[in-house]
Amino acid sequence: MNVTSRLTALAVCGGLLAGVAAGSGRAGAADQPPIVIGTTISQTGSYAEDAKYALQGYQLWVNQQNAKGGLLGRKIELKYYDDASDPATAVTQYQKLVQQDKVALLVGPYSSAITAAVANVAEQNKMPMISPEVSSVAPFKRGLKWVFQGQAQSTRYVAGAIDIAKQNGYKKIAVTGEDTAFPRSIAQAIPDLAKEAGLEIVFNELYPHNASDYTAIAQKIKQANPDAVFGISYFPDSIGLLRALKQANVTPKELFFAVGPTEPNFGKEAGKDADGVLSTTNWSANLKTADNGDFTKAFQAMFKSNPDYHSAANYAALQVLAAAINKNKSLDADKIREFMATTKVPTVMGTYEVDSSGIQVGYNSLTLQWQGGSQYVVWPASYQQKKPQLPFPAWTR
Amino acid sequence: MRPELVLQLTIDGLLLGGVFALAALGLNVIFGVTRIVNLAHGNIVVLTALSAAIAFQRFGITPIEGLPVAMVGGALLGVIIDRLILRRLPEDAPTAETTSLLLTFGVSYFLVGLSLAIFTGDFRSVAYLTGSWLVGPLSIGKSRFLAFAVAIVIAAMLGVLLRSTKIGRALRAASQNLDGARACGVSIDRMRTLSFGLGSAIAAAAGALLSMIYAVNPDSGSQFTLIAFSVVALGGLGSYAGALLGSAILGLAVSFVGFFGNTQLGAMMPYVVFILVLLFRPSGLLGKSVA
Amino acid sequence: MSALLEIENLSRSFGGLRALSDVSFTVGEGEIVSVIGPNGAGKTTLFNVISGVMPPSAGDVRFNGRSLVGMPSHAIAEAGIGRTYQVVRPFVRLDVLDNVAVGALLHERTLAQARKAAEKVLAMVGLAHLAGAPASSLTLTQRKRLEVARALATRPKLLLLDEVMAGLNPTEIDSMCAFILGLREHGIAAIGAIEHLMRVVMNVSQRIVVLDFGRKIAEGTPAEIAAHPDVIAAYFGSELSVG
Amino acid sequence: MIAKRAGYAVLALLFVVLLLAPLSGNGYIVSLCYITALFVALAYGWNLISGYAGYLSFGQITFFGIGAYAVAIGVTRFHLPWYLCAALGGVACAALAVPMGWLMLRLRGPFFALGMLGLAQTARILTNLTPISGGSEGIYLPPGANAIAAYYWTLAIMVGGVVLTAAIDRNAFGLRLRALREDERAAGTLGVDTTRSNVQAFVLSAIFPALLGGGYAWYLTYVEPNSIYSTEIELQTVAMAILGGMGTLWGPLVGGLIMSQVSESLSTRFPQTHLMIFGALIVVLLIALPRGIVPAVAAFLKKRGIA
Repeated sequence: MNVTSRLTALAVCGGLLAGVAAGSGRAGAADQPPIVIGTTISQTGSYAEDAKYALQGYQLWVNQQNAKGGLLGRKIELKYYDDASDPATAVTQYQKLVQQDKVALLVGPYSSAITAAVANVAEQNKMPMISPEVSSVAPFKRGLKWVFQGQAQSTRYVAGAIDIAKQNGYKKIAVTGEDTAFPRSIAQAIPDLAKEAGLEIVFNELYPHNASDYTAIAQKIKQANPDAVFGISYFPDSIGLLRALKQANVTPKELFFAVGPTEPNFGKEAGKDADGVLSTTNWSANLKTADNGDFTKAFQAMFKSNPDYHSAANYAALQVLAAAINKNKSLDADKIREFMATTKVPTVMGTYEVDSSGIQVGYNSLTLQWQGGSQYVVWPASYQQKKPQLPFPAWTR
Repeated sequence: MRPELVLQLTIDGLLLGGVFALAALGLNVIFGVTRIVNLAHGNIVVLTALSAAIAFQRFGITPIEGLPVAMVGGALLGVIIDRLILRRLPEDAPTAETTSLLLTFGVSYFLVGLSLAIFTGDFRSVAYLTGSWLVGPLSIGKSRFLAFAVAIVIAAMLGVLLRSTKIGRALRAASQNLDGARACGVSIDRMRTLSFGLGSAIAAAAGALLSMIYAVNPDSGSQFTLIAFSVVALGGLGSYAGALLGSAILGLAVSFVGFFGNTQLGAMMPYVVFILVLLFRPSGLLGKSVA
Repeated sequence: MSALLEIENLSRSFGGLRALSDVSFTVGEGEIVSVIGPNGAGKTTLFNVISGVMPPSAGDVRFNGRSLVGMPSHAIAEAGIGRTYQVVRPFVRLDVLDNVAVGALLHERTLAQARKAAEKVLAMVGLAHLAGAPASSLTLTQRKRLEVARALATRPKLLLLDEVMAGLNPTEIDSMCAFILGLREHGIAAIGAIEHLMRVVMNVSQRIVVLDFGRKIAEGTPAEIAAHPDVIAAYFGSELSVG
Repeated sequence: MIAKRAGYAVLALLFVVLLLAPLSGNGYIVSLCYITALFVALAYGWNLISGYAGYLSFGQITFFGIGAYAVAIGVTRFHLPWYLCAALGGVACAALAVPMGWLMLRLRGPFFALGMLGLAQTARILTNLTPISGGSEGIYLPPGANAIAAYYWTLAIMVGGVVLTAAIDRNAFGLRLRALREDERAAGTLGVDTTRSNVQAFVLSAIFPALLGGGYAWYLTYVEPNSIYSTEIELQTVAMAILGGMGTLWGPLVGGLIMSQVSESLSTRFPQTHLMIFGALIVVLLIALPRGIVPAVAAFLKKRGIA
């Protein structure tokens, strides 16, 4: 390995020089240069898991649109860097996209934290940017003019789980989740929503990012003896929490994990225990939204896997961007901004619509349930694929 | 406070301690002999856990069936790290400690990158032995119990190996007094490589078993390194009974503080205990004082 | 008037092992005292305790009437006790001048002044020509001298010399002896720990303390020690036969 | 002599370029220069405790975090100018570093290194639990053209790092530190107050990340515990200082300049494999030049009789 790593290092140095040389000679081949759209994606670091689906959404749309002849008669190119889940890196890379790569348009990165940091780049350069991966509304409350939310608000993620609890007469709810920006923004919305629905919160405590263990939380929940457990968790802690609850033999009637189980992988990693788990998505293949059927089929064909709501939201962001460009027949930033701020656009996610702060009001959340190894929409009733199966089965199924 | 709750928390804490011990025993072997803090230790744990997850999902091989293969693989990796990388370190006394720490830091980066290239950033785990045995009001996690038992078996086997075999005595000599051991004809080079192989094999065993308890991705490695080092510092260098005791204390601290206080404070315990122990009993609970 | 250094019932044990056991003696101003005894007799432990590298288990060390027990080693150096180590370890990444300047900083405010003072000390020990050399390039003899120079730079009233003669050839030993005798002219007292080399001990010291297994078995002038039956039995016997 | 003069000429040129960079009006150049200056300055701070005093620390990010939160909280809750908050953060960290250093410096070698790492994790969790920090939600600062101000702040601290290190290279305090690094016991016997000197170095080395963290908060306009108490920033800083040459005046500058460019190029050109390459690069360089680039170049020049 040592010799190879020496060689690799040499190769890298050579590669860098070659890259610099090559970069200068590339432009000007076609009479119509492509429209370049810039973004960063967390291919490494703590956001890497979900960010992958987000990138695929962008890639699919660019592919499809190019097959149809691009935009304004020009091909489209997606230029993206790995921000390593680090906001400062993302800021530098967005600056690079704008200043060095001279991209025509920007779209948002993955995660609220990184969007919060790069929003400033879009603002300063007066470039409109739909950010499909920011569900917290906090970044928009400081007066952003050029950035728009392309994801359903986080407060809507729990509406279904609460409604299901209410319908089934489950009174006592335990809330837990990861103490980071996005889960916390959801968790904070629960007490008010629960009160409205006449439910009682019997336990409410968040665990830290990178928690080493969930046993203590599971025991506490067991002692609180809730009817429903709401875990506002990402993928790894959903698995960790699920196992801890099983091992502590906590037996709620309703088990809801906000976003972790939405990922297709959840069934593989959790095995049979996945059955009965509720989760949230902001998109489903059977939504009757614009081009939704085509989107799902094309996605499966291109990536040999099913899209999740990240893919859909990122795809939708580009749908809105395309609508803005086609309407104005130009890449003029002010016109595109104006369009994004004021126009309702049908997308795969639903109807894109933002309020005066740029906060998304058009998209909604759906509640899913794992049943027999697959996920189905169980709420709201209008999109229901299967009826929710409750109560949550005993662990010794 | 109900007695069965205290008992349950104690069981949880001890089983969690077993998990910590698994991560720590291998590090103890390496640190004991080489005085190198192997920052790549946790990455070996994670690399194996990810492999175990793939083996289970693709081929239905359970981590327990795969344990011997994992350990051989881990041993190989450890030997490679020592022979190809750490061995190259010039014996430059004032900076050797720093440089070796930094080298393992580079190796750790490399292994994260390698794992990402092989396994992507996905979190993986093995859905096997996920339930628990219910004994009256108490529940005992199956996979945790297994990890706990294996940790004790490994610690016991290490004890026997170190006390009753020729190689073991040489290893112990090397860990206690390098110059003395060299004078007695023990090949320090060989002992170093052996300790890396052995320690990494144990790390691999830990990874295979932990895959049934946690979902991990390539970035999870540093957590295991830090926890392992806390345990080693707490229990005392080179003391295997100390490592078990240290992990039990840490496990109990996380379990009880997490329950009666706050889970975030519970998660802080490994770091806090680590610093406090080093300040007030620098040689660890069962360690011999280091001059 | 009390002595410069008073050692009173000093003990130090490691685990169960008593390295130093109930040792008492005094050193007067400008006096040169040798502590002799075989390897492991407790000489280095005695120095470590006096210089604050480790605390005693029991007993007291007083310097100018003030107890040193519990003081950190830099405060003891400040009080006026310098020491050398048996295993010489110069600061290898510093040059010779700076090695000595570290000690001189105790009494000089700036680095320039400390370096100037260090140059004088280097001249005293005969290393002036090597001032700019890296300490790692010195020979053993030169390192021994450097070790003494570093300690002298702290301007001690009492110097603890741990085996400064070990490893030197007869000419070098003679010049080191002359050097130590010269310390008296500067009003510096010294305790030398010496394992062998009875000729040196007899010539240089005004008094001799004999340690064996951590205990003081004799104390007196060179003549008294040479005639002491216990010392002859425990120490000189073997020394004489070795030659 | 020629090499030395050439070196100073390059330095002067570099400084002028860095000083004038924002005039380009190119945000990318400002960002790149900011990140570079940030890491170089962090490396200078780290070099004091780890390079000069010899205590390898993996936890300086603790002070970085406190500095960042000083600005975030001061600006949003008390409406103070950010640079004042950043300065106050520096003062607070200096005061905090005295008892903390006194305690932590009793640890040795890898124990100190990992103890500091644990301290940073503890600080992260405590920040999460403290209401005024906004917890995990973080704090949003007013957006705007913050980058240039943050950049000049950082550049000034970086220059301060060079000047301070140069002074330490030439003064009594520096000699004491170097003696301590070589052999703490011998230095003590020679009258060096080991605890005091080490704590002084620890305090100085805490002020740098504290001040820089303040600028970072202003630059990013958003602070949140996980991205502020970043292990990644810490480890990159360490790698840079070591590769440049620990305990040398120019090591942090050279290491920081080279590594921040290499790291940036790698991540944009090899998104899939850059971590692997970065790791391999560290290993190879450490084996080839264990003392770092600056001492190796100095030795090479000396051998050729150029300097």
